[in-house]
Amino acid sequence: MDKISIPIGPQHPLLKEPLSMMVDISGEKVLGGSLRLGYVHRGIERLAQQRTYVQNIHLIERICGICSHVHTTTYCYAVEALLGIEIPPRAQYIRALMCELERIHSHLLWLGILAKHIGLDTIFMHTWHDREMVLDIMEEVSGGRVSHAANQIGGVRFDLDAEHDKMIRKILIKLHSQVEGLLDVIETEPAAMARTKGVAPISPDLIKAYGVVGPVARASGVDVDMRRDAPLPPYDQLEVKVITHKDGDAWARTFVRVEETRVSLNLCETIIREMPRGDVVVRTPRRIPAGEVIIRSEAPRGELFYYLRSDGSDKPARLKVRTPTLAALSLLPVQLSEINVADIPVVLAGVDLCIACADR
Amino acid sequence: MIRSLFNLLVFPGFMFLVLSGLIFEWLDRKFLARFQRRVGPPWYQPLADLIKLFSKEDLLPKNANDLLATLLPLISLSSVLTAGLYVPIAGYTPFSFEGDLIVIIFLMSVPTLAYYLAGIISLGIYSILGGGRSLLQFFAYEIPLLIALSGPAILGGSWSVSSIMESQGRLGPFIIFQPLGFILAIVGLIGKLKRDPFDIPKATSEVVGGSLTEFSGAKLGFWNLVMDIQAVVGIFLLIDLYFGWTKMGYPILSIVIFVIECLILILILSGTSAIFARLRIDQLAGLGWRILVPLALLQIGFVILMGV
Amino acid sequence: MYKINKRFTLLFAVIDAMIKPPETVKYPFASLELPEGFRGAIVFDPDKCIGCGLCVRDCPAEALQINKKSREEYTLLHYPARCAYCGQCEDSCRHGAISHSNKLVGSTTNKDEWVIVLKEEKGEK
Amino acid sequence: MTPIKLEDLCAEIKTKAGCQCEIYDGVLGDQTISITPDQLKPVIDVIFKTFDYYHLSAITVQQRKDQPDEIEVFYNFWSGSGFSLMLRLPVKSAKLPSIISIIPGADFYEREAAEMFGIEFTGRSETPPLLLPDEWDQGPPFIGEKEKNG
Repeated sequence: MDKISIPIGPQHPLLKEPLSMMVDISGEKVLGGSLRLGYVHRGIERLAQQRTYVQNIHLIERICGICSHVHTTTYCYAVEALLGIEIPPRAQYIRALMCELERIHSHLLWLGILAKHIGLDTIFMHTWHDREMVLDIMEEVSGGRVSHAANQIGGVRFDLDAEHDKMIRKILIKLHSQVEGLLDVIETEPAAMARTKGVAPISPDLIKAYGVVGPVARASGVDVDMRRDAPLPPYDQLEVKVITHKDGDAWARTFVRVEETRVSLNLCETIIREMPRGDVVVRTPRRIPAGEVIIRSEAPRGELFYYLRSDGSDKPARLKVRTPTLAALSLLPVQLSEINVADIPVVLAGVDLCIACADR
Repeated sequence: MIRSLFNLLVFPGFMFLVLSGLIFEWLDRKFLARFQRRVGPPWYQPLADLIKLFSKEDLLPKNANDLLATLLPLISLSSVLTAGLYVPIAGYTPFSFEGDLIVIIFLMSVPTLAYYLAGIISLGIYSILGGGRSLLQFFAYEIPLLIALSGPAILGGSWSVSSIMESQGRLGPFIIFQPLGFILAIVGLIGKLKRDPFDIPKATSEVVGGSLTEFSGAKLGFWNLVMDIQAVVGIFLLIDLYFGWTKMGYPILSIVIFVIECLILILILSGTSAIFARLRIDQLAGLGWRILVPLALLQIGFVILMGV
Repeated sequence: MYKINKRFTLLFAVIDAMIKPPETVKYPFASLELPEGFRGAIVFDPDKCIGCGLCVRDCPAEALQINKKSREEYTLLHYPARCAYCGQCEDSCRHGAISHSNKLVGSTTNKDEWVIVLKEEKGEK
Repeated sequence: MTPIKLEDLCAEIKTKAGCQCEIYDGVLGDQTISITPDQLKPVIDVIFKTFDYYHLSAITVQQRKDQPDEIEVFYNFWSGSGFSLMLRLPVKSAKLPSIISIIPGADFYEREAAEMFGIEFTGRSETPPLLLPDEWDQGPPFIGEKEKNG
């Protein structure tokens, strides 16, 4: 068979967001692929320099539709580090709770999409139904299903009363049994195993060379998790269990993400239990003193890197955001070079692409 | 003359088959939805889809052969309808002759070939890939299906479906003698209908729409109709070959039992599509040759021994 | 999800889904009830507003606009289409003049509904 | 992986790469060493050999308002704790050696820095734009107006 190149173009059932890929195949074997980003590039770093710190929270939140809260949390911690203030512990715990809830619904969303790509629509419907429960908590608590606008500089914008606590605990218990079920399906479902076991394995030194972070790295045995290595305030008091797997194939990535959902569920329960009393926000000035800061946090897809410099005015002088998907994307063309056509969806889903994050 | 015209156009013919095709699609989507905790579409949804498709604009790629593109769905529709004529429905068979089982099987395979040709002539990358895959898959499920279907023929001693049904009246339903053959026939039917474990030719995530990516409007409407009627005819065939004893007693009871059997089979079909993930083409070929064919041969050997 | 045997979890999940009523609703006919904490359409109380413009300055989407002729004479305009419903104006306003209801904002085609005049202050001459 | 101490990193670089570097402590939450552009490759070779696990988090580039004719480039690394290399380049002719041969993962970051700040990375076969459209012709968006046409 001669060499054909399939365009997995900006519009394709495989891609939820526009990313242009040219994959050249011969017969069923994939030879390689090239990548083109920039379809959702909004120049957020440039925009951030023309808006005040307060307005930037809502701009930063729109970098990514799925992990918006972790962006605003990292940004607010960066600004608070420049201000040299410490937010009240209750606000730290509420931020951590929202981060963990966001990790759960991001992983559930990803699992549904992977199941849909290998033909298991039932699992897609069931996981997205469970995800609705998490989104209901967030909508009830913060007022927005996806863009929660939960953070402000100096703390959080809402407080959890007893009735919220009860509702969250009830849903978490129900979620626990669902996640158990999902894990069993992935470990035992013969067809799902057949489609993901041993597909596109990544070796640990390939991970290190390409600087891949997050569940993809942990699935190949590289033990890095910013919640434990560079813990932001509440995580130093919380014990985070890092899940790693050694053979790094599509199934290992699935295993790591589902186990992480369970760890996040336990974390949510401990956070709710140990939530300290006290107010949720500290008043902060509008002008931020001059200085530079680097903050790293653990987004659902890996290490999120923020560099913020202020020149004393109420607008940031420079804001650099490096999202985890950008690191994982450089490995994609390499991954594509030794699989066959039917595995492209599994590999693409394995990277858990968030193109809006990568393009900024 | 009028009676055979009535048979041709209304009862086991065009109207009845189209109607039962639509009902099948609705039931299938409803069961699948209920498996996935969804409400599912209203009863008129398949009809609405059909009408919408027929009113839509009918586009084709520039240098695609328009005549062939229109003929292919019509040829497969007519072949599936004629297959439907010969399949006894609740024991009532207006046209039946020695060897109509072979005619039905042949007419049921014509759409698969037409599907491949549709992929080739629409010249799109995805449709050529989809067409190629449908041929690859064709051999994996067709041979076990043929061997499984010939089981009841051997046991019944004839190639005419109605006489097989009569012999089942004497000996009892054939499913008792060859349950394995029934399972293989179900798997073969799923493969023929390109349903979930075997929907590699039209896997949206890999080849977008398969051969039908470039089709739209009335042609696509015909293709969907072909898929539905093929399913209905397949189900009727399996019921007649394996649960054939409905030919006895008063007609009302046999019709009710026939409908129940249909429901059970539809439930099985949508159940398997809810539970199984799509296989890769090499895994499917492996499954076909390493597991399905030996099993079918084993079943046939057993049937021949028992028949003699 | 039943978990009798690890191997057939998906089969039991499907049976379990069959028994329980479906979770989805027939949306256009069944109503969608929003939690009361939901940030929806803007609710404005003209008496509390003193025209300080804090909300206009902090709005990330420039959905609020104030034309100030003098200390007492100003008009406050709101563009529902631009608004991102983030609730920043509610926080920045020190007099609680502006807040969010939990009603969804419908889309509109006639032009004069694109701009809502929240407050027209002529000032006593 | 134990967080590295800045002093012994500097010592390593001095002995192995033979170039001196002074510590720049402006950045909170990160240890920064400022080096000159031509020392970049040898220093990264040293880093590559001394640490078992590290990864290049990002290449942060900025143009300070108070020094408009200079571009500041940070190579931010992570190995148990954060540390970065800082370089200063003239705006007009910003040239940097490319490090894809050592760290293939830096390819996307270099392409982004090249298209956003106009830095030219030597030693690369081609530097296609990463985020900006192919027909973008108004020059690097982050560089101030007067530098671009001045």
